[in-house]
Amino acid sequence: MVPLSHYLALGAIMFVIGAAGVLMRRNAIIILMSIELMLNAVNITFVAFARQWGDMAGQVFAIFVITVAAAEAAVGLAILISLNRDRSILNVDEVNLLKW
Amino acid sequence: MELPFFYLFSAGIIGASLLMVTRSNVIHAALLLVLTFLFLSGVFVLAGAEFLAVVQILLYAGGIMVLYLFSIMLMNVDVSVRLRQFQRQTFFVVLITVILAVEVWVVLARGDAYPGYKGFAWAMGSTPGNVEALGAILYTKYLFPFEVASVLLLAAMVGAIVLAKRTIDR
Amino acid sequence: MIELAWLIPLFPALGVVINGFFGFSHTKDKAGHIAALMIGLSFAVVLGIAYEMIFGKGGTHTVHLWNWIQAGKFSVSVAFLIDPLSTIMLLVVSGVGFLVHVYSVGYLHGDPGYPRFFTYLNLFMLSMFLLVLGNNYLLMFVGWEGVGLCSYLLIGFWYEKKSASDAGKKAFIVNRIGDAGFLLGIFMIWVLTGSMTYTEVFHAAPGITTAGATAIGLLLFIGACGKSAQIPLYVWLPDAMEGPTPVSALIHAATMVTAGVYMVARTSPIYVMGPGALEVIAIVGALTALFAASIGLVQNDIKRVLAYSTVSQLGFMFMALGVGAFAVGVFHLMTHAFFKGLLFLGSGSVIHALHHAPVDQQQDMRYMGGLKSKMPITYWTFVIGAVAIAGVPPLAGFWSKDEILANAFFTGNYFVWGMGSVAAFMTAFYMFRLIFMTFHGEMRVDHHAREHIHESPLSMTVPLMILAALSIVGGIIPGYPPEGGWIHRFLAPSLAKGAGGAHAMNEGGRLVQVASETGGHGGPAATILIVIAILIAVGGIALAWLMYVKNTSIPTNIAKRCSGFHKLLLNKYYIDEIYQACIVNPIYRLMNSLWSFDAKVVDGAVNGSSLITLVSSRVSAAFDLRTVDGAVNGVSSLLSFVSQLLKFIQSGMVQNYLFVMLLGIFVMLSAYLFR
Amino acid sequence: MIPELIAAFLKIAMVLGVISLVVAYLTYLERKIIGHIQMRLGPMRVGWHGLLQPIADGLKLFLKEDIIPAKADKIVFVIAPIMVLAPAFVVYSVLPFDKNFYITQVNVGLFLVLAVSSLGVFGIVMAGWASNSKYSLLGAFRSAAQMLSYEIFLGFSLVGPLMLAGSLNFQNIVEAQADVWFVFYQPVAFIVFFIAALAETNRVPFDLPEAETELVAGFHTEYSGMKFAFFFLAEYASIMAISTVCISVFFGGWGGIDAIPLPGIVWYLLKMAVLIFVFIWIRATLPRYRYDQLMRVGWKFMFPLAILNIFVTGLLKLLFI
Repeated sequence: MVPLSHYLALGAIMFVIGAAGVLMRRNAIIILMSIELMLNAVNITFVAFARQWGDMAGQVFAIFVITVAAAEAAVGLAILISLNRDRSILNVDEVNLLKW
Repeated sequence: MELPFFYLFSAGIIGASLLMVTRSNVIHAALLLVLTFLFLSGVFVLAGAEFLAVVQILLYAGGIMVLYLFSIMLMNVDVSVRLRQFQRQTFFVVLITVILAVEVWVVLARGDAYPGYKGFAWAMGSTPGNVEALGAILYTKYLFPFEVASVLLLAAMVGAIVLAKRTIDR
Repeated sequence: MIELAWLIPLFPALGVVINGFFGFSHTKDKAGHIAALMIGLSFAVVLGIAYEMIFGKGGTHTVHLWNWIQAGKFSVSVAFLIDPLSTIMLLVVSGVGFLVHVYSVGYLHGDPGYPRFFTYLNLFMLSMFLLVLGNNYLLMFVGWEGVGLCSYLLIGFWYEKKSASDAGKKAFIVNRIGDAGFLLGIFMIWVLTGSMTYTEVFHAAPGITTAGATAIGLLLFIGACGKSAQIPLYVWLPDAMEGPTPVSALIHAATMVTAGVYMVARTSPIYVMGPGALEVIAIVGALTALFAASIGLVQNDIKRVLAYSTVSQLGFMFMALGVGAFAVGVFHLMTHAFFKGLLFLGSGSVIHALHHAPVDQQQDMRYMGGLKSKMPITYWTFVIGAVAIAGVPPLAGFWSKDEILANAFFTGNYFVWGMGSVAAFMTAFYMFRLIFMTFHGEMRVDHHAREHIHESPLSMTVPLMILAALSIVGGIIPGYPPEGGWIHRFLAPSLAKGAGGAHAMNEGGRLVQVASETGGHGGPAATILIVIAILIAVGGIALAWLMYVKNTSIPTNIAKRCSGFHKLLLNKYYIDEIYQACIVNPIYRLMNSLWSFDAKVVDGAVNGSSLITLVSSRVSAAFDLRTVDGAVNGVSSLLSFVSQLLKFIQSGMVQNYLFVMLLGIFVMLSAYLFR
Repeated sequence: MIPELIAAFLKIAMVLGVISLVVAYLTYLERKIIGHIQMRLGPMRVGWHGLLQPIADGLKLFLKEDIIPAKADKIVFVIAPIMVLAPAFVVYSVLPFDKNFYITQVNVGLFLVLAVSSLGVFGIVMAGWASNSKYSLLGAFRSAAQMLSYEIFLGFSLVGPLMLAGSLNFQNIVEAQADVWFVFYQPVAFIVFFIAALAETNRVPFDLPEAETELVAGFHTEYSGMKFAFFFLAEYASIMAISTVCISVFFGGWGGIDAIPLPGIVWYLLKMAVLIFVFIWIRATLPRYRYDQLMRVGWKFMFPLAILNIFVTGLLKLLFI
């Protein structure tokens, strides 16, 4: 029997790794992937709580999270592709058209 | 039997995701993320969410990550491998995140994050016929969010196509 | 019929969709007819509902459509409230709206933006219906913002004219201030009563403390000030005359600007709990009435006179609300909608006739005169409107205005009564000044345009005549006898007993209460008041006749004699200039300084830090004689360090910002751990 | 605990061994059948009628020099064949061969098969990219696009039979067909499934990713020796896997005709043999699609058809059951 705290700890660690990835990387694609990591970390807690309370709602919301992640990935990658095509940039700190 | 597997999967997740966020080659990072997701679906199985575990593989690994790989291969990533990979704030980020992780661990260890904790409602293997239960609740109580999600996906699809399409000169 | 209330906003919505999407491609010249038809249908539904409400069961009905927002305890639904107050408002809005639509078909014929105009107009009607019908404050706010938007769009309808688009922006920005107040008021209502729905709020209203009710009242009144053009937020309304004249008639005279009055009347159960707010409203209303009327005395632009007159009349309405006579305020709102709509449409008719004159002379009364014979229908209906607004019995204005003044007097607000009476006198004067300058005397119209002057087409004159008829009978039928008329009985269920609640502490309050219970003032004081009111009206008219018909040299003499005061009035007390100097320019300067600060920080703290270091090194040079070098260097390096930190604050990099967010989480979690 | 584990491992080993062997002989079978269809004899030299040919081939591949291109991404290059082979074999863990002959039973068995087989595309994309060669990359792209698209129809076509069976578990699905095979209830679904299966396994007429005339050999152009053998094995393993799914979902799995008392596994193998023969037959007969045709057929014809099938099935189920 895996205690709930293990799941939560796993989720937290994964989330923190994802957050660190978002904050420290320059490469936009890796940032996007780190966001996926964070979303999945949340899914772990959803599923764990679903099991603890015997409520399917957690799993339903995990599915919604996956849906949103799919949408996010599609749009995010499309933006990156057009960015890469027009300005051959992939590093987020070089994208500063709106600065100043 | 459950615990060793959980540790195995957790170690896989943490190791792979740590590697993922530090790779300079984006393709490697993406493949490591796939690995993370595979381990994650193992965790889902342990948590009694079989359907979700399969969805994780089918949609995330088989769908979203392929999209990532595709996009990466369409982009010109060779240059960026040789560039500086990390933000200047990386040191502080790592510091803070490590402290955060420790703090989260402390909170969890104190046990006050889940006051009503009394063990699992579902024992391993006794999960009520996952697919049926999920379907029953998804298409009744959560029908409206479900429909909204479909609209969201449509919007994302249109947006992605418009964004990624080369402008056509008329 | 009442359960069909949802049809009322549906028709304009349909019109918006049709004209909005197919206006320029399909409907084109038919756009006006479609829009007018839609409002006509709405009007028909309203008539049906009103019939049931007036002759049938009456009472309060809620038409629940769907749940709109549901979050925890907070729940708002889209539901329509039909009660006497909203019935009156509906009648006014849809009735005048319908007439204005018909009028616009003729007035805007041939304008390149014809379908756009009717799209906006229908959208406005939709928003206005929502505002009036909504059964909760949030829905009212939706309508409120909707009419604000439409007002902005319609004022700037001829957007290629810079003055028009500027006026639109001005109206929008000034209204933002009021809307912020309104929104805060709504928040306070939610906090204090735990609901947004009128019935629940008013049910909980007696439990609100006086301070709370006063705060709510004042905040809501700020909103009302913005929309209903009261001091100090009235400045947008005169400029709003840049829009097409039907818009002025519909939005800036009859409906939208009265939304504030409606809102205060609607909220009357809360206002009676906070009499302080009512005092403020009464004073502001009276000040506005007097102030705007005095500006109206010398304006030469025909529409601007009417605009200031509107501001002044709105002041009267707030005066009524402020002294606790809510029903009277709503009554004046109704009669005012009739005669002010009539006057605006009449002026539109005049402008329409003069559209061959040079642009800057079309609306200027100094270049009019003698139009009486050329456009008889316009003239006579205009005179009816003017007499009505001046307050000559038995026309509409008299009944409501007299009740306002009487209420002010009998509640002991003699000061308010005095200002109101002076304002009433001025009103009579400037209205007839307008008539004499426009229709009488010798014709001063540009020679070229003279032969083009003609009576307006039927679609414009018919609404004029209908409104004229309403201006004649619209007061006496619901308002006779004074203080005991039908409208008081009809509105009573919707409104709190003002005089009984708010002014119970005033000695005069008892009087009014007694008076209204016996069905009229009856006493000699009331009769004297009526006589005074009539004298004021006739006196104003007579003075205008004296000055602008009998001896036309008087005005110039007076202007010369009191040139300072005249100039002050002509320039509207320089309020716009004062606002410009005291509010707009400082904000510009603040923005500029913020911008330059921004630019410096962002441009890399290299410049900034070097500058600071430079300054600090100069300072340190002065200090150097007395202090050691080390301290000096310390100061400068500290400063450069601070500026380095400042630089990081605005890097434009999302990741930095996110990192700060993470720090926030870190701090919160730490606080939680080590609490 | 321990004996169970050992038993499980034995089972797994057995299934894997048998499948590897069968897969090896599948290549032999293919060459033989195509040979005969084209009026040739096929392999004849090694053993009687060339029966030992696969063994010889295998030995050759094992002993051949293993080349890794200098410009290749070595790690990914090495992992890619494993990534292709692993899903192809993992799938067998839930496939049923007889009433009591399977490795494990999972509630979401069918779904799992789809999910895991969708992972195969990674291996292909990895192989194509890691080879650092134009042909490989193009082949990988084609393959990935094709597999992603046809995976969708594959999944959708299975929804109809699933609605009839009311379960994702293979055992239940097979038992639901005890009386009538679903292929009779769901002919449209079967056709869509079969076409999608051909595309999914990169078989003729959908073998564009490996189109020799255009791309040399597609994603595995740069591979040789053992790694090449892995791709080869994976291809045939997935053919067998998809045939098993097809048999389980449309042809009643191990169930047969009651009049002929044969063990379930024999029925299963018989059906398998027929299906494999059809696969090879098609390869010998049909020409190759063009890329745009492939996509058009998929999205504009098969996809609506599959959805229509689901709709009609649901409607009929609602009306008659």
